[in-house]
Amino acid sequence: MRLGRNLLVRGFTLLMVVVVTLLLMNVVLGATGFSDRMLNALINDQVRIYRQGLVQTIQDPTELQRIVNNYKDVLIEAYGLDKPWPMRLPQMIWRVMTFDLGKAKNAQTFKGSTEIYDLIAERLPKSILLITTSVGISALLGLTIGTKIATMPGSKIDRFFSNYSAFSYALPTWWTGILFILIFAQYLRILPPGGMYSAPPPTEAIPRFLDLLFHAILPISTLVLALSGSWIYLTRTMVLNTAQQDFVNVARAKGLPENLVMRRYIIRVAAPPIITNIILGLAGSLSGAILTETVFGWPGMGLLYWNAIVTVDEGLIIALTFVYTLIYVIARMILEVLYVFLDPRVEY
Amino acid sequence: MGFNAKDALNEFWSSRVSKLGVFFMVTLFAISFYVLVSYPSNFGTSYWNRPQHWADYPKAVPPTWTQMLTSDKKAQHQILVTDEVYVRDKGIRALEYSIRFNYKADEYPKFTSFSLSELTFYDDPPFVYLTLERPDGTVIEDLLFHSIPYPSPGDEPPFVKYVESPLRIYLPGSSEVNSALSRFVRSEYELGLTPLDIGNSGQEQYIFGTPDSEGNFDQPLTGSYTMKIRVETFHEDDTVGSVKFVVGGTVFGYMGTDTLGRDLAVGLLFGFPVALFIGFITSTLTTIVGSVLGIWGGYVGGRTDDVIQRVSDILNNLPQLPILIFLVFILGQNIWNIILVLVFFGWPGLTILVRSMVLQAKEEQFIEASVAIGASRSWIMARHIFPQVAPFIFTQMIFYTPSAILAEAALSFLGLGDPSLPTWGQILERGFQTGAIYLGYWWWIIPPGLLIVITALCFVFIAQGLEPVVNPRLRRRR
Amino acid sequence: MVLKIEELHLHYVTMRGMLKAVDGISLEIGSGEALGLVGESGCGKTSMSLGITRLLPSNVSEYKGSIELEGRELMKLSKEEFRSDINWKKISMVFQGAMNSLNPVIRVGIQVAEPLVVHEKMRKQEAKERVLEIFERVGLPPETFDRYAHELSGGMKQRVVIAMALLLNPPLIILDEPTSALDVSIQAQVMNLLKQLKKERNMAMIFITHDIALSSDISDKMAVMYGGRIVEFGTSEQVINDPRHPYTQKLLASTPLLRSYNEPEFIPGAPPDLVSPPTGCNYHPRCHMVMDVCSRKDPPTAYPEEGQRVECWLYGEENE
Amino acid sequence: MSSIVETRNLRMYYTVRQGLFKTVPVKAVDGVSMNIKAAETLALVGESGCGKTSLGRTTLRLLEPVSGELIFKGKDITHDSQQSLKWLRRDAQIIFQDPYSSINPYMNIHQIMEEPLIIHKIEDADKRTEMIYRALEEVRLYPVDEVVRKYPHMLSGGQRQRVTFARALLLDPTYIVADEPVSMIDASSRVELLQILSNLQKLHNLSILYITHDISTAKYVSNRLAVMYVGKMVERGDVLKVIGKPLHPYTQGLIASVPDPDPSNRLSYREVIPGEPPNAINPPAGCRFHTRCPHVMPICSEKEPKLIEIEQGQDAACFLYHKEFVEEEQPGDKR
Repeated sequence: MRLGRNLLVRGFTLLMVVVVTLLLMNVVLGATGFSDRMLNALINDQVRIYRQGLVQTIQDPTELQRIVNNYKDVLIEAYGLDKPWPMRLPQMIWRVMTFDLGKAKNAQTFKGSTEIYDLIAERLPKSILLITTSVGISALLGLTIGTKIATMPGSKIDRFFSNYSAFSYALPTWWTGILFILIFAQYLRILPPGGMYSAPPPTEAIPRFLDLLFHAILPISTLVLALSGSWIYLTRTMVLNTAQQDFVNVARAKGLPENLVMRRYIIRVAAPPIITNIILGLAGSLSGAILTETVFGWPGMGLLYWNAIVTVDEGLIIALTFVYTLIYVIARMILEVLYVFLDPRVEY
Repeated sequence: MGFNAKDALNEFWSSRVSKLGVFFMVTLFAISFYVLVSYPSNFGTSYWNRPQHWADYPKAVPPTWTQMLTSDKKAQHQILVTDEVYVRDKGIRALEYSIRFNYKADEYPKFTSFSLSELTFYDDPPFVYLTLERPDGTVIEDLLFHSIPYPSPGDEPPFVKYVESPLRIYLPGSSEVNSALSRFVRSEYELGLTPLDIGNSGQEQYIFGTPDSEGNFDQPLTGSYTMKIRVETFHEDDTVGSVKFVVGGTVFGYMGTDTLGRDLAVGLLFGFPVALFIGFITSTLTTIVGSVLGIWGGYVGGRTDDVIQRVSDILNNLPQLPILIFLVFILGQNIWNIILVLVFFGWPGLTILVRSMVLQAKEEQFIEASVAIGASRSWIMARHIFPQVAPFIFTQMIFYTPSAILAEAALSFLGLGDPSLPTWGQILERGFQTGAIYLGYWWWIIPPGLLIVITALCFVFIAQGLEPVVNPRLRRRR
Repeated sequence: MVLKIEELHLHYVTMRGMLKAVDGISLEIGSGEALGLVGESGCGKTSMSLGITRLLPSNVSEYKGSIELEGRELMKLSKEEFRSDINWKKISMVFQGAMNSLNPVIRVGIQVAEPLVVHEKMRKQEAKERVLEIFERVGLPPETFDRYAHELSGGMKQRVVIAMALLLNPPLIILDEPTSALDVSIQAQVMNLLKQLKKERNMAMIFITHDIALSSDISDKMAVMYGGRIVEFGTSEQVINDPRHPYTQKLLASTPLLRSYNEPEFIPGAPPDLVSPPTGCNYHPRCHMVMDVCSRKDPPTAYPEEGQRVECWLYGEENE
Repeated sequence: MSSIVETRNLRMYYTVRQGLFKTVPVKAVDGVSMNIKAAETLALVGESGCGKTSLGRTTLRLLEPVSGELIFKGKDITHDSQQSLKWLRRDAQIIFQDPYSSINPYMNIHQIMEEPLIIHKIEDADKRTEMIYRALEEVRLYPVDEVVRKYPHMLSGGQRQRVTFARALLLDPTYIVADEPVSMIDASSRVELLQILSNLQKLHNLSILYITHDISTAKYVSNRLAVMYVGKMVERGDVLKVIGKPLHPYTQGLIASVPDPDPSNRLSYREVIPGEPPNAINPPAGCRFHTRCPHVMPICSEKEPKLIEIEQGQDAACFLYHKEFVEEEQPGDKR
C-alpha cells in the first residue's frame, strides 16, 4: 500500500518537526537560564500560597519558616531545580506540551480564567477562523486569476499581476493593515477599526454573524492582499510551464476543446506543484495572521502573542510558539494528504 | 548556451523593473552613505531614545509641507540657536545675542521658550534679559528677565552649569512675561490688560500680534523679528555656550514629529543604513551558509548529505515568525541576535534549492569528465559546480535581502527590535502603540512603512530583472 | 490523393531574427501510401508536421500555402472547424518521445479514449471497449488501461501512443521519429506493427526520421529535406537506388551498411543556419558538385523521371 | 599482443532505493571477463540497460567493482584507492555521448583543454598551449587560434565532440573508453568523427573500448565485437565474423533488427526478438535470454551457459552449441 506508506512517512517527518521544535525551545530555555527563572517564579508563587494557608494555624515564625522552607525544598526537587537543566529536559518538554507553565500574567479568558490552556482554547478558534478564511480566499484567487493570466502571457493584465505580486511580497502585512484602518476606519469611517464584534455584541445569531463579517472584512482583506500576490504568480508560472509540455500539444492535436485541455492537461497536471507551494506559503500566512491580529485587535492567538511580548509573559510565549508550530504541522499534514491523492507519481 | 556576461547584462538592463530597481538602489546607498558620514555612532542611545534631546521640538505635529495643501498658513516650528556673541564691556559687562527670524503664519505660535546652555561664571550669577524687536518697529523691552540661581554653598568657582541639560524657560509658564506684555500693550496700544488677562488669553498673541480697531488680536504680525538676548555678567571670564529661542509651531520639518517631539525625518534617514545593513548581512550570511551546505551536500552525497537534508527539511518546516519571536524574546533584543536567528532559519531554504540544482548540475557529463581526468572534489566543486549555480545563488541573495528587512521590521513592530538601533519598524511600532492611527497622525505611520516597501521593492525588482538572466530553465542549451 | 501540400511556408520570429523553418514545400501522398520524410536535425521536419496539424507555436510569423486533405482546403478552415473536423478525426499524430506525449496524472486508457468521447460522443463504457480492442491490436494487455504513464516501459508507451493515433481510423497519420527513443529490438517490433497496420487499414502515413535506413523500412515514397526545403522527392526506389540530388547521394553514402561493405563518406561542414541561410541553393557550401550559379540563384525544380522531383542546378534549365 | 585492459569475472552493482528503507542491487555488470589488446578497438554493443556503459566506466574505476578482477597493463587495480590511481587518470580516458553536456559551457576551449594539464601538474604555460594546439590540430579543428578562444555554444555538435576527443588525447593515454561518441551527432558528420577516431587510434596506438548500440558503426571502427545482454556478455569475436554469422540467438535477433537502406525492406516483415529486456534487479534464472529466445530449451532456464569459443575467434554463451559448459557458480552469485 504505497499511498498509506507515503502518508506515514510525511506524518513521521512532521512529527519530527514538532519534536525538534520542542527540543530546540527547551534547550534554548535551559541554556539561557530562562527555565530556572520561570520555575523559581512558579515555586515562589506556590510557596506564598502555602505560607498564607499556614499563617492562620502556626504562630511561631521560626517554626513557620522551617515548614515553609521544607515545602520549598520539596517543590525544588519536584520541579528538578536542584539538577542542571539538561536533566530536566524531558520534564520540561512535557510541561510545554501540557501547557503547564503557570498562569498568564496579564490576560484572561472571557470567564476570567488565567490558565494558559484556557486562554489558548478560547483564542485558537478565532485565529483559525481568520487564517482559514483568508487562505481559502487567497488560494481561490490564486487559482482562478493565475490560470487565467497564464493563457495570455505578456498581456497588460499579466504584467499588472506580476507587478502586483512583487508589491505584495514587499508589502508588510501589518503596515497594510494599518493603512486600511487609516483609510477605511479613520478617514472614510465605513468599517470598524478592529475587534471581532461591536460592543456590546448583538445577541441574535444572524445580526451577530453579520457583525462578525463586518469586523472581519479588513483583517481578511489585509491577509488576502499579502498572500494572493505570490499565489497568483506561482500558479501562473506553474501553469505556463505545464502548458509548454509535449502532452499538451498532443491533447490539442487530438482536437480536444481548449477548455478541456486547460482543465485536464494543464491545471490538473500543474495542481500538485501548486499545492506544494501553497503548503510552503502556509508558514507565511501564519506569521501574517499574528501581525494582522495585532493590528486589528482581533482577539485570536496573535493578539495574545503580542500581549505576551508587551507584558513579558514567558510562559504564554512558550506555549503560543508551540501551538503555532502545531497548527502549522497539522495544516501541512492535511495538504500533504491532498497532494498524495492529486499526484499518482508521488514517491518519497 | 554559455554564460556571457555582456549578454546577461544587456538582458538585465533591457527590463524596466531592473532599471527602476537599480535607480532606487543607488539612491538608497547614497542616502545611507550620507547618514553614515554625518550621524554620530551612538545615535540610537544618546539622541533618538533620549527624551531630553527632543525637549525643544513640537509634539506630534505634521510636516511643514502639509501647509501647502491648506489655505491657512500654519505656524512653523522654529528652533533658533546662536552662539555668535557680542561682548559689551562698557558699563556692565554683557554678552549680547541677536536672533533674527521670519514669521509668516496666519495663526499664532503654540508657545515660545528660551534656553541657554553651558554657562560658566566666577562671581555672582549673571542676569538674562530678552528683548523682542518686531516687524512694525515696536519693541517689547525686557520680555523676559531671569536671574541665574546662586551656586550651592561650598562650590568653588568657576561654576559650570547647564551642560548636561540646558536652562529651559517655557515662556507661557512665566508670570514675568505676562507682566512685561501687560506693560507693553498699555504703553504701545493703550490697552488695559492685567498680566492675568494676558496669561489666560494666551500670551503669544500679544508677542506676535497687533490689535485691530476693536482691540482684538486676531491677526499675527508677519515679517522679520529680532530677539535680543543680553546676559549681564559680573566677572570678565564668564561665558555662555549657546542660546536658543523656540517659536512653537504646529508644523515641523520634512516629516513632522512624534509624541515625544522626535524629528521623524532624522529617524527615518537613520533607518536607511540600518535596513541595508540588516538586509545585506543577513542575506550574505544566509547565502554563504546555505550555498556551501547545498553544494557540499549535493555533490558529496552520502551520509553528510542525508544529515544536511534532514536538518534543513525540519528547519524549513517550522513556522518562522513564532519561532523568531520566541528566540529573540529569550536571547534578547539585540541586532546580532535578530540577524543570527534570521540566518539560522534562512539557510535551509537556500540549501534545499541549491542542492537540487547541484544534483542536476553534477549530472552534466563534464563533471564526470573531470573526475575521469583525475580532478579532486574541491576542484570540481569550485571550477565546475559553483559557476553553474553562482548566478542563481546571487539572485537568491538579492531576493533574500528584502525578506530579512521585512522580518526585522515585523519583529520591531511586535516590540522586539533592538532599541539601540532605531529602524523604520520601531518608529512604526511606537506610532502604533501610541495610537497614532486613531489620533490621525498619518505622518508617523505612512512614511516608515512606505520606506520599507520601497526598499524591499527595489531588491525584488532587481531580483526579478535578474531572474530570466540566471534561471537555468529559461537559459537552455541550443 | 489523400494529402496535397503546395508551397507551405512556416516562419518563426526568434531572438536572432526570422527563422524560415519551412520555406515553400510541396508534396503529395496517395491513400495507403507511406511518405518518408528524411533530414538532419534542424532541417524543418518537425515544423512541417506542426504546420500540417496546425499546432503552431506562439512565435509563428508567417504561415501560408495550401494544404488539401481529401480534396478539402485546410488553410481555409477556422480554428474551431479545424479542431472539431480535422484534428485526430482526419489527421492524427504520433509525437517524438512517447514519455512526454502522455499526461502523467491521468490513466493512459482514459487519455486514449478521449477522442472517442469528444469527437464521436461515445459513452464511457463503449469507448473503453473500443480502446481495449485497439490495445489488443497493438499488443497491449488490457491492464494497461488503468496504468499511469510512468508505470509503463518505453515500448509499451510507444504502443499506447500508436493505439491512440489509430483510434479514429484517420486517413492520414503523421509519425514524428516514433522509434528514436527505443532500443533496436523494440524499434523493429514497432516498425513491424506499423507495417501491418498500414496494410490492414490502408492509411496514409508521413514517417519522419533522420535515419534513411529506417525510413526505407516503411516508406513507399521519400522526401529528403534540407534547410527548410524538400530537395528530392520520389518513390523509395528512385530516391534510394538512383538518388539525383548531391545531398541525397552523400547522405546515402554516409550511412554505414551492416550487410555489405562500403567505405562511408561524410559531408564536410554543418547544416545551414535557417536564420541567415546561404544565398542561392542552401546546400551549395557543402556540395561536392557546386557550380557558380548555385550560390547566386535558387535552384530550379527538375523532373528527371516520372514521379521524381529534384531541386538542383545539375538538372535545371539554363534559362532559370 | 598483450592485453591493456583485462577483466575477470567483474561485477558492478549499484543500488536503487525501493520504498523508504529498502535498497536493492541492480546487477549492471554481472560477471564479465574480457580483454582489450594493445592498439585494438573492442566494440561493446547491446541495448540500453544491458550494462555496457557500466562496464566501460568500471574499467576506468569511475564505478567501483563489487567483485572480480580488473587488470590494467598487467597490474591488478581492482582495489586500489582513488588517490593512488592518479596515473590511471592520465593513462586512460573517456569520451562521452553528449557533446553538449561533456564540456563546461562556462569555459572557453582553451580553458577546457587546459584543465587536465593543470590537474596533472604540467606547470609550463607555454608547453600547455603547445600541447593544446597540437591536439586540436590532430582532430582537425581549424583555425586553432580562433577555436581556442571560442565558447562551446559557438561550436556545432561535431566540433564540440572533436574538442572532447582532443582533450582525451592531450595526456597521451593508452586506453580510451568511447561511450556512444557519435550517437548524438548528425548523420552527415558522424562518419567524419569515426574516421578521426580511427586515425587517432592508429597514430597513437590506442586501445579503445567503443561502446554503442549501433552495430553498423561498430563494424567500421572496431576489430572485435562483444555483445552484452542484461549484465552478461553473450557473444564476442572478430567483428566481421560476428556480424556475418552471429551465433547467439540474441545477436542474431539484434542484427536482424537493423535495417540497411533498401526500398524492398518495406515489402517484408523484419525478424524480431519478441518481448522486452528483463530488468537487471531481478534477472531471469539460467540463461538471461531464455525468456525471449526462439530456441529455448529446458536447460536454458536452469543453468547458465558459459562464454566459450565456438568457432575460431568467436565465443558465445549458449546451450545450442555446448550443453556441457555451465557457468560455475560464483560466491557472489547468491544473495
